[in-house]
Amino acid sequence: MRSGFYKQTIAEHLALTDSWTQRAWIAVALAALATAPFVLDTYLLTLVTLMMITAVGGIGLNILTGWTGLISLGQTGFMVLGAYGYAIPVETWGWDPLAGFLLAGLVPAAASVLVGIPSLRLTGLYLAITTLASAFIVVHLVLEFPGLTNGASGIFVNRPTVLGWTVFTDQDLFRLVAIFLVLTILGALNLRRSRIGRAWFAIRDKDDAARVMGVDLRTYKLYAFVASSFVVGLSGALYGIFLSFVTVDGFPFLLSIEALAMLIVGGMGSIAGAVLGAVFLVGLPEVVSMVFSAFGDSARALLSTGAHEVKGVLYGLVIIGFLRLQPEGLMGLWRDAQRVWTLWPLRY
Amino acid sequence: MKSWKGAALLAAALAAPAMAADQGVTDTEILLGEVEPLTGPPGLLGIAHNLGVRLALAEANAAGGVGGRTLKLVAEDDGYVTSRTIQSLRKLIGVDKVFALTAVSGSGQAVASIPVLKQSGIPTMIPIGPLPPLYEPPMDNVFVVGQSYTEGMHQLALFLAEKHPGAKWGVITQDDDYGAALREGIEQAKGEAQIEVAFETRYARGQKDFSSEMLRVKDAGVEVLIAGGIISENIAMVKEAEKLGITPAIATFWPGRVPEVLKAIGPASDGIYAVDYVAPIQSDAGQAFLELARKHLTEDEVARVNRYTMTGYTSTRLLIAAMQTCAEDLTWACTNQALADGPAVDTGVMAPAAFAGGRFTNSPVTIMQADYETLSYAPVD
Amino acid sequence: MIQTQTQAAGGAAPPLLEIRNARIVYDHAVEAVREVSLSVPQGSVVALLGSNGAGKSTLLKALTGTLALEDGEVEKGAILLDGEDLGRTPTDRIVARGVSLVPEGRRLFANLTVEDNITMGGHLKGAADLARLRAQVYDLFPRLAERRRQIAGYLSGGEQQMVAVGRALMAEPRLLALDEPSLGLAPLIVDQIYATVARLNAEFGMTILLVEQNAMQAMEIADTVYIMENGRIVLDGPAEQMRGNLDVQEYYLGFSGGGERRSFRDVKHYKRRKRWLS
Amino acid sequence: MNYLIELLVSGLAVGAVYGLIAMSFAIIFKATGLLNFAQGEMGMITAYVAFSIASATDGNPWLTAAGAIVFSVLFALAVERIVIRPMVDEPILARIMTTIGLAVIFRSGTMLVWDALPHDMGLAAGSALVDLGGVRVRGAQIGVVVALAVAVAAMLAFFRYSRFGIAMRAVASDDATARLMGVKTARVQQAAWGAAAVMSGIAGALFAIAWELSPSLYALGLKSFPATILGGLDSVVGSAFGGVVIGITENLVGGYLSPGLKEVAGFVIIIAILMVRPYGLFGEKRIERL
Repeated sequence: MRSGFYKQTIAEHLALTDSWTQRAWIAVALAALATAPFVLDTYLLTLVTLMMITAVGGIGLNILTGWTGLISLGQTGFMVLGAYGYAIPVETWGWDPLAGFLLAGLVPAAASVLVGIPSLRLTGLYLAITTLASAFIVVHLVLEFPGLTNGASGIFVNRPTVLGWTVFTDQDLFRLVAIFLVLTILGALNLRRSRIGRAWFAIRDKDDAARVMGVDLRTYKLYAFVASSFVVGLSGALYGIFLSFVTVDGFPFLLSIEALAMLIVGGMGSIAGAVLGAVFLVGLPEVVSMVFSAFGDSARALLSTGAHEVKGVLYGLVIIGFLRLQPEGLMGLWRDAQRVWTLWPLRY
Repeated sequence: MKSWKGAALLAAALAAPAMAADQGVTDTEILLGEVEPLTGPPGLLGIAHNLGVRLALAEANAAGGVGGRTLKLVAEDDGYVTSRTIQSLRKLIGVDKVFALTAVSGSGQAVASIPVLKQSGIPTMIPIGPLPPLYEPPMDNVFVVGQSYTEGMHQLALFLAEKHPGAKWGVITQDDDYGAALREGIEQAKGEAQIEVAFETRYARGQKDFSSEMLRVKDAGVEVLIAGGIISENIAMVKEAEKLGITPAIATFWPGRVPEVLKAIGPASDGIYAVDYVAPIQSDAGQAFLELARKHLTEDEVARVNRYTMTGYTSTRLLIAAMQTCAEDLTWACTNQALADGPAVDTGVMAPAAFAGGRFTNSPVTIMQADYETLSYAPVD
Repeated sequence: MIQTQTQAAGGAAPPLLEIRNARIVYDHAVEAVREVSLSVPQGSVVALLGSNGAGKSTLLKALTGTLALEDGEVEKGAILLDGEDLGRTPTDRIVARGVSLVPEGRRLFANLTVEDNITMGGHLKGAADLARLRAQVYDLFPRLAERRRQIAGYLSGGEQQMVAVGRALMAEPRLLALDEPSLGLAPLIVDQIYATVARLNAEFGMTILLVEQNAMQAMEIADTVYIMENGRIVLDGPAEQMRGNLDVQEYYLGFSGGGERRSFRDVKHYKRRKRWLS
Repeated sequence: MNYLIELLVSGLAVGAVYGLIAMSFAIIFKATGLLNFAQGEMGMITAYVAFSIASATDGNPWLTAAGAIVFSVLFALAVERIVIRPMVDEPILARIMTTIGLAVIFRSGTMLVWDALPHDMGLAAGSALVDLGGVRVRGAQIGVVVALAVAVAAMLAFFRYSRFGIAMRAVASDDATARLMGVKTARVQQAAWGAAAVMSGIAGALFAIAWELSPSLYALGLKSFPATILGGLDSVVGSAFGGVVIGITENLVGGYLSPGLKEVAGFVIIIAILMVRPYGLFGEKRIERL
């Protein structure tokens, strides 16, 4: 009887998917993405769009935190760079949106080299600290150069025309974001099974051992940081398009924390976990609102006397609850469920 | 402003299918919606505003509602986060299917919402953060109640220039669109009066310590200080001035014109100037307003009434008046038209407000001065 | 010095430390020690020998109550101090009851001074005792007195081992357990350390539990020797007798005269003892 | 000249606030290896409790101080016991995220219990103006500088002479071995949380008196963080120094250079410091020789 789900050959490791069931799930997910624009109302469509944008950012952070074991608190900063990296060339200079998307990745990637070179030689929390600092400095720089960034007034962003396809309706935007999400997932999966990806895992699990195996820690950490920032930058650009307006106010520092919370809730180190985490955290305020309005007028009356803060408390409790009770996150829950399903009524 | 073209196009393309004009209206009810920061420090503004809207609705419902239908409100909290504003808007329009919007959060949030508002065509009141992009060029369905920060600052600056001729000015503003609007107002005033700015600076939003700024104010010998903060920042600046022993004429702006600020500053708040387009609570009109509030709100809620309650109340009264005009044909088109053309509504707490064919009430402002004794503001003569 | 309470005469007294049929597992799954029994009588020197990974350190962790930190657990059997099961007694209580460990690799507080390191050893002692005990440790290791203000991390290996032993003595242990005290030290230093240990036993009657890979040295001062392999005790007996044992000679003491070290299992005269009889 | 002195004095006062909170970060980090991202929030809550006590006692400064300190310790011990300690075996990221979760709860909770309005603390002695040879300061500003000095002296003495202080350093260096010496690491961690709560609570309350009390007070935690890095994450006394340096730098930058740069000055400093001295000015470089 099999006791767990192990990969036994290199070929299995290199394969993009594990099994037919997994392929079936992917097919279902793709089908769902394709039909969603026809089925969902604008509100749900927007909600799912936002979840997908957040998931792109989450996958980006997952490359750094989940795979390489480095903590970043600079998500906000790189998203801002990505958003402006897109908005300035496309809206101010009139460049093609494709070039904008490329810059939205390249600008944060370049910035991550600047931040990464001095800070990646240090272990532990130091990257968290320098990225935290860089997030604040980026916001400051945006405000300091109004000639380029329009300062605090921000830049309006139109929905783009990509390769002749004009993204116009909410349905179009949904499709655009879905394409980016699928591309990001594919890209990330491919990175994971490459030499670089294996080196990242080695660094995360035992950096001394990785060093002995010939992995140059600083270089590979830098690769992870650059790759992560590129993807996070893309999510920033998508977020800017979603908001139709790019300002530093649109990217509060809280996003950095939410991004980490997302990985934890979803399950560290797994792409599906990052996606699930995004779905969960973006959906949470909506669900709480629904619960509140289910209580009808009495709850609505409470709104004016500050009970809205209950939501904030709830949000914190969910994060702590997951950390305490389900450290593997939603993916862990899913795997447990799977195991029970396969093995029941046996325990092992 | 080239980006506007696209947005306009978008609106044109989508206006047609969005004409399910009487959504939110049943035989017995009319559902209204708003997005507000109800949590976090900005909740000070959002909650007070929400009370004003509910006051107007309660008053209208007590008088029989609109065409016999009861008015109900769905308030969404965005916590002052722009993405959630947009999210909430789509929910209100798409899921709750409200008939009209009574507010779209703060100024930055409202500006970012323009494409969504234009796309849907829903009648929308903007009683908070009246920035010019919201009414220039005017949109069919977006109605801005109040006065722009720029014009308010312009009037305040002209007043101070006349009152303190030849004085040295200091200007401290926030590094965002609000601060930019204030700076523009001063620029405008400079063209009409003699203003000499001896010290000017911007601070980062959320800054708490203003000691170096105020030292520079002192060093520059500033006699007229524009404290362009919102709430905490103004408190910090005035207390710092008190500490340094300088007594310039200090002018603040309406977002922070709440009695709590005076209380938090202490006696040094006596005599600071403020500008606003709604009446102080202690005025006769203000007291009458409180009386009305006591009738429809709980005691707890009355304690949270401030100037935002008045603006929220006035703008909702305008909306209700328009809806009453259209009671027989409660559609967006009719309501938008009625709002634009309707007669002025006089709530007592603001100058009679009307859009007169436009999309902006352009309400006149009053200069007032704080009295610490009574924790109140009174118009200057 | 370092006062050792003597048991009341009569012989019926239980050994100071007794391990009975202990089975220790990590993570509820990995068995590190199985069915080990061992006895350390009052005033004796007991050596526990075995190669890397035999389970010796695990046993010491169980003795000092630090097993739980690594998700380990004494699943079966008991560890008895003065005939009393230690069970889940927290480490500080065990220290208070007279067990001190000199951990493997010394584990000094590298950023603290020598004196602070030594003071830490007497953490559970009163202020008056502390001064007296420190004086006694410096008496035993005059070198440390000279270096008391130095940062421990910068001492030589031998000096660090002295600090580690001195630190353990500060708790006035009845049972001093040393985990690989000779590891990575020059032979001359090892001799000194062993001389000190022998002296502690001879002069002060301190009971010693010596865990070593370096069998030769340990057997010289030990009264009783246990040999552990793969989590089991495979051989035990009085030291003189063990020194004469051909297997031990061949395997540990290097008398076999050729080839690489072999596992004890492969040794010709290997005898499996039925430990449950003891 | 007077301008410079005044800049330095106000820089010192605000720097002392940063310093006290930075010391709180450092002492918890030292004893438990954990960065408590809810430290600023805990200081804010203590300030609010002090406000409530002051309102109830007509601004009696002694009762307020005593009550706030007792509260801060009990609160910290409860948080440590209920939320932090059960996570002791989890990876460091999970533990840090727990404190972030706590911070979110505390922020909302503060507004739930009190309100979103700014308040005056109502302690006359604290907001009274004192003339120090031409430079006017508020009582609470003197108070916070004195508090920092006392805290530094107490910490120096504690770590050098107190056996418990030495034990705390030992736990920081190698907690498993410290346990072998009979140290109860749980108690050391409690002590660290308690001390941190008192220091950040004093900072929060005095800041609230001299400046203002509002639910955005928690941001002081974020502002103090660079100070901890500057001084060295594990250096409690160094963090105090870091706080003063950052407070004064901010004021000098604001006073002579661009005021806009003032708010990020601290973060620019930490990036610079990390490049040159990754362990901070006073942090203990790990000794890796055996």
